[in-house]
Amino acid sequence: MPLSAYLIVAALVFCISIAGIFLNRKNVIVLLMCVELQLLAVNINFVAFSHFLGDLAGQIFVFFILTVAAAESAIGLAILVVLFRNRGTINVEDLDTMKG
Amino acid sequence: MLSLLIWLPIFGGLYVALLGSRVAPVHAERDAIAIAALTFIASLALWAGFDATRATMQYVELLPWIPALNVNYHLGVDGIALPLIVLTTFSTLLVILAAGASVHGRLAEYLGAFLVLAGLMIGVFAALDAILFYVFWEAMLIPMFLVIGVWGGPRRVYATIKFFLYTFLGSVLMLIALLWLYFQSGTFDILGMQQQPLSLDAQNLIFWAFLAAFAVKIPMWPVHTWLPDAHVEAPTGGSVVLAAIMLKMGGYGFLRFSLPITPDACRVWAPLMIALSLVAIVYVGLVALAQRDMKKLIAYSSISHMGFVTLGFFVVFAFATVPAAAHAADLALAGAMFQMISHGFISAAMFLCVGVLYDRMHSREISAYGGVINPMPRFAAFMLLFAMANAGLPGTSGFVGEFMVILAAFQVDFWIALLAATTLILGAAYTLWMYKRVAFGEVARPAVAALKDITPREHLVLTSLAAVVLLFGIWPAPIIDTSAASLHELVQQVARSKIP
Amino acid sequence: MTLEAIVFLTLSAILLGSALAVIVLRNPVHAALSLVLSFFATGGLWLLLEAEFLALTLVLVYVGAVMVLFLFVVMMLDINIAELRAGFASHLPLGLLVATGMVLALLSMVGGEAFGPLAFPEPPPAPADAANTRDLGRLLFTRYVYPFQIAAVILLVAIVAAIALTMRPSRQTRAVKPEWQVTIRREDRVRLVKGLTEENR
Amino acid sequence: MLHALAPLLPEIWLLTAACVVLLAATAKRDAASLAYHLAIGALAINALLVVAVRPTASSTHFFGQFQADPVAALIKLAATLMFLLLLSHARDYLRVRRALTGEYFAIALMALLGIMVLASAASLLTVYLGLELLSLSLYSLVAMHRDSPTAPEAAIKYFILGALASGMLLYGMSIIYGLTGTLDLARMAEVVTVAEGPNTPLFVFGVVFIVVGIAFKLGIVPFHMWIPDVYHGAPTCVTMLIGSAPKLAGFALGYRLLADGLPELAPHWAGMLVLLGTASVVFGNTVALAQTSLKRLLGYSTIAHMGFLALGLASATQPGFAAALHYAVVYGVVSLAAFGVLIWMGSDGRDADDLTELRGIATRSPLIGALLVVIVFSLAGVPPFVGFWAKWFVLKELVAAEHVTAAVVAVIFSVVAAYYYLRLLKLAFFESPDSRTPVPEAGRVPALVSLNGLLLVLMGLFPSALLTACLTAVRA
Repeated sequence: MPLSAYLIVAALVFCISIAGIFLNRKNVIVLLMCVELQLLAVNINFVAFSHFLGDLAGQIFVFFILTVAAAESAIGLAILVVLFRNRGTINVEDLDTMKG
Repeated sequence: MLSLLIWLPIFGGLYVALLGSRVAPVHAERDAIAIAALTFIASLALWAGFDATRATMQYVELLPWIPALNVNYHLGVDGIALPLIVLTTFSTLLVILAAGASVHGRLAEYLGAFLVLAGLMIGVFAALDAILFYVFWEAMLIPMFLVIGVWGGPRRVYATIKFFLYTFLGSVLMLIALLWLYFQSGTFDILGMQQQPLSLDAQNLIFWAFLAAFAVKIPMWPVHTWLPDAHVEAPTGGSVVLAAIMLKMGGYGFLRFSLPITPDACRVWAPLMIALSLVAIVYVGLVALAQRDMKKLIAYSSISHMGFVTLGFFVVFAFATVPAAAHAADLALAGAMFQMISHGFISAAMFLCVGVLYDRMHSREISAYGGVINPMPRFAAFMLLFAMANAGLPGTSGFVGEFMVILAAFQVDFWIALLAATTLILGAAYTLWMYKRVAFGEVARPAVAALKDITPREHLVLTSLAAVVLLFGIWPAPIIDTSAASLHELVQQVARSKIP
Repeated sequence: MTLEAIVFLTLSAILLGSALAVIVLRNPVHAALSLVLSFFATGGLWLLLEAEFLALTLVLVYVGAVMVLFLFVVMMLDINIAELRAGFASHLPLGLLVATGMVLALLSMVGGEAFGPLAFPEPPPAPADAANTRDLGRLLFTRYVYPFQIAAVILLVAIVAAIALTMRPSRQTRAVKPEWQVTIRREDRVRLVKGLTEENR
Repeated sequence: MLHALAPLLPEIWLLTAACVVLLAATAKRDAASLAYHLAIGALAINALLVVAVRPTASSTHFFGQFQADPVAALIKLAATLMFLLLLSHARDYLRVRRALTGEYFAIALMALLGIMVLASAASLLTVYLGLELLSLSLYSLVAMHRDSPTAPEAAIKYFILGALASGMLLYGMSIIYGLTGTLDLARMAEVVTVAEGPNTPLFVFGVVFIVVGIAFKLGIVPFHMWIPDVYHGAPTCVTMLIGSAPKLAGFALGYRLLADGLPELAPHWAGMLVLLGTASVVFGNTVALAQTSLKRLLGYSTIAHMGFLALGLASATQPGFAAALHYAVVYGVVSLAAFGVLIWMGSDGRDADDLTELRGIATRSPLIGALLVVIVFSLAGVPPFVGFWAKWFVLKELVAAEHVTAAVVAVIFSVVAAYYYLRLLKLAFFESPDSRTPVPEAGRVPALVSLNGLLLVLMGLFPSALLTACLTAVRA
């Protein structure tokens, strides 16, 4: 398959994740999953480029993104737990609301 | 020498403000008077050592400030700046002397603010580096903002914020113009900027950016509306400094920046400027007639008088290129310059007079008074003198400047001169009418009857002002001679086109 | 159609379908499971791209650890699903609009000739003795040892933060803490309630 | 081997110190206090180390992953000094609120490490890792005050939007990587030699995502949504942290990616930054007018200030980058003082946040009054205080880069900004206080804030040192 096929799949996943963030503004846990999807799209890009460029640096980058993503979700979920304990819900007000 | 003049009052003021709150107000006052007097004496020494025959900058100090960006600590005075500096130190001394009676609470901070203000204003007049100039120009707003806001009248917050924002808006545009000029001329040196050739389009843009700063400051109609508010709400000292010095900065800016840097644009816009000046002189004079508040009346009268200054600046452009009329150009600029200094004394005196009354009666309404001459004969005599000077009576300094400008204007256009001359009538009308209502007539109220005449210190302040008003009215030569060479040089410079 | 193309299309379809499911499913548990599925599909795609090590890491480590953590948290927290979905419908038009716009923009960019077979020809298949894992490992511990260390620090921060945030130290004794007592404020103990009186009724 | 490690000495030291602080946090008695003192000591030594190994020219180490150059050294030094002040404030703030833990200091040191890694990043990989190290530490610091009613929500918002921004940035990075075939910033600059070519739209496409990522992290319009909520919700000592040193990281992010990696594409990214920067100045200053919460007000003012920083980057010249760097440093110092006053006013355990709490504060404490004058006029950019020089330098470079319109818009909205800044002074000076109790002026926080204020005055009167340092650093 040509490179562009992989890039198109990645771009679609990326768009789905952005749409998900727009759609699930109150649902933090799904937001976290959308972020994971977003990183997945980026990873597909990097792996595809790496393969077609014949350069392993892209795969190395993906390795680090995976590591960071794991750390990120650990912290995100920890914050979520704190929020839940604090308020009894994980429902946050819309992220783009401007209070004054 | 110039550095001393700038930093002595600034550090002295900070000292008074910081340490003054721990000691008795009397001590703070004593220290402040000492510092102001020293500054005044230093400025007199500066004048004594000044060579008035040369048009070049004197007492030049040049130290690198931000060498990497070509900004220097560059000071110097010529015949234009020097009289204004002496005016500044003189008015500051008077304000500090007069403060004790009128300010209740935080006297030390009040005196400190005025000393700092004085240093910054001297800095404005002495700076030869555009950025240094801008720093002093803006920094000056800070103490004035606090003076009006803390010690002012009931609507002080509105007035002081309006004052700050108006002048700030004007000056930021000037900053952009200065930066742009820097990239044309490669220097922040004001004298260097004056040599830079510029196309007419560029000159027009720069002219308007400068105008935004200076027209607000001086102030010209229609951007004058901050001034009556600021004057009315400011404490007496604030009004005095505003009228006597801050307004002159606008005029100084025209002389130092607008005229020499953008002469061609000035020529293009001179008719408009003359028109605006005439509106200020006539229309604002009429507005003054309708005022019931003494301070407001004097504020509008200030705007009207400053109209003469701008008229004098721009009337030049009608004939500066004709060699035969060069003498008239000299005359117009000298008249405007003299008017600035003279108005500094007279308006200061008028505001101090109102202050004297306000301290006793806590009212500025003209109608609240009447028959003041009976309990306060000496005060009334002083006020009469200043009122006449404000009206431009021959023999007082108020007459000289206006007369010179009108004389120069006659050589341009009869009608301009005639309109300008109406101010002699209008000025007499509003000032003397106010004086009549305040001083003469029956003693309408018991409060007026109970007024006490001026204290020795007030006496001293008013006497010294009366002395200079009369002195320069009869013998204006010291001021005119001091600035003649520099102004003549300026006329020469303005006459040359800078379009490459 | 080659076998590779069929595999690619199938995996891509699964990936996109499950990704869509993540954002539209009502139940977070189902969404998380869909996410797991999309990770599996991506792993497959990466195998096609000869990135064996990453494919395995994604499935074994990522799905095995991170997604389990996700599920754990989802199930631990007692989440009111209806409440969370409240804004979904109202955000749908805007979400769709943004998504369509982005899809068009992105596809016009990455789908073009610049990334086509001419600019990026298919590299020759790796030789049979190629070892993706060994090559990566070698790079990781030589050229990329500095990033590797930083990644370790990031993981350390994550551990410390997660523990510090969620661990509630059990109080061993019931003793009163004097320093808490002295810092107590009036607002902590007394709440002024405006009662109903004749004046404000 | 040791020789090769020398340029990394500050990083190695800081990491070691952070681990020691972490261990100290588990001590039986007085763990937090021990951790605090260790952290302060570590920072002081770190500052010395940064100075000791400061390079005069640029050099790369670790296979092109790490670069030592004067810009990085300047950022590291400034950030370290800011952290010294930050942690001192944080200790008092947290102790009063019974939220003092040793972990706070360990994670704060890791955040600083993140800034340092980012400052020295020489490849996309290290840019990303440094950024994440900083961001993850910040997210957890915001949430650290668990009992606060607002902090966890602020943390989650910060987290989601931050992660989204990272995703955007990464997508842009992946495109640029695909086009250039390298992660190395210097190599990338070599590969992208012409601004115009068949791949230009694709490069611009990648750059858009990168600029979006940078804009998110800086918090400029239209990617500013997190700023007000996070500033408001986070504990004041953490808001103070977010509002100061990380702005240096924001600059580093932009500088490394755009100036180091993609200098040839400057016409494209500079155009975007001019637009976003101007919009930020306009939006931030306008919305700040309507705020009643001090922290939100400072949040919106940050948006405007970061707009100025972006405008500095947008000049795309060496002096322009110097102006942006200078702005970041100055803004950090000013906002430290501003939040320092908030912490001071909240030293009785209440969070001072409503604007009305400033009412008449100058009579209750003349020192706070004087400091407010310095801070407010610094923020407003009125000389002779240091904020003026920061704005001046940026404007100067904007005019030099012929973005005169942007400069005019920026100064006009600085006047709008002056209005709400002056309102603070109006409350403090011209109104009478609600309570007559004097605010305590003795103690560590007042001393630190006063020192900070003095620094603002001195930096304003003698701006040359910092300006020259920024200029020479960028030119090296």
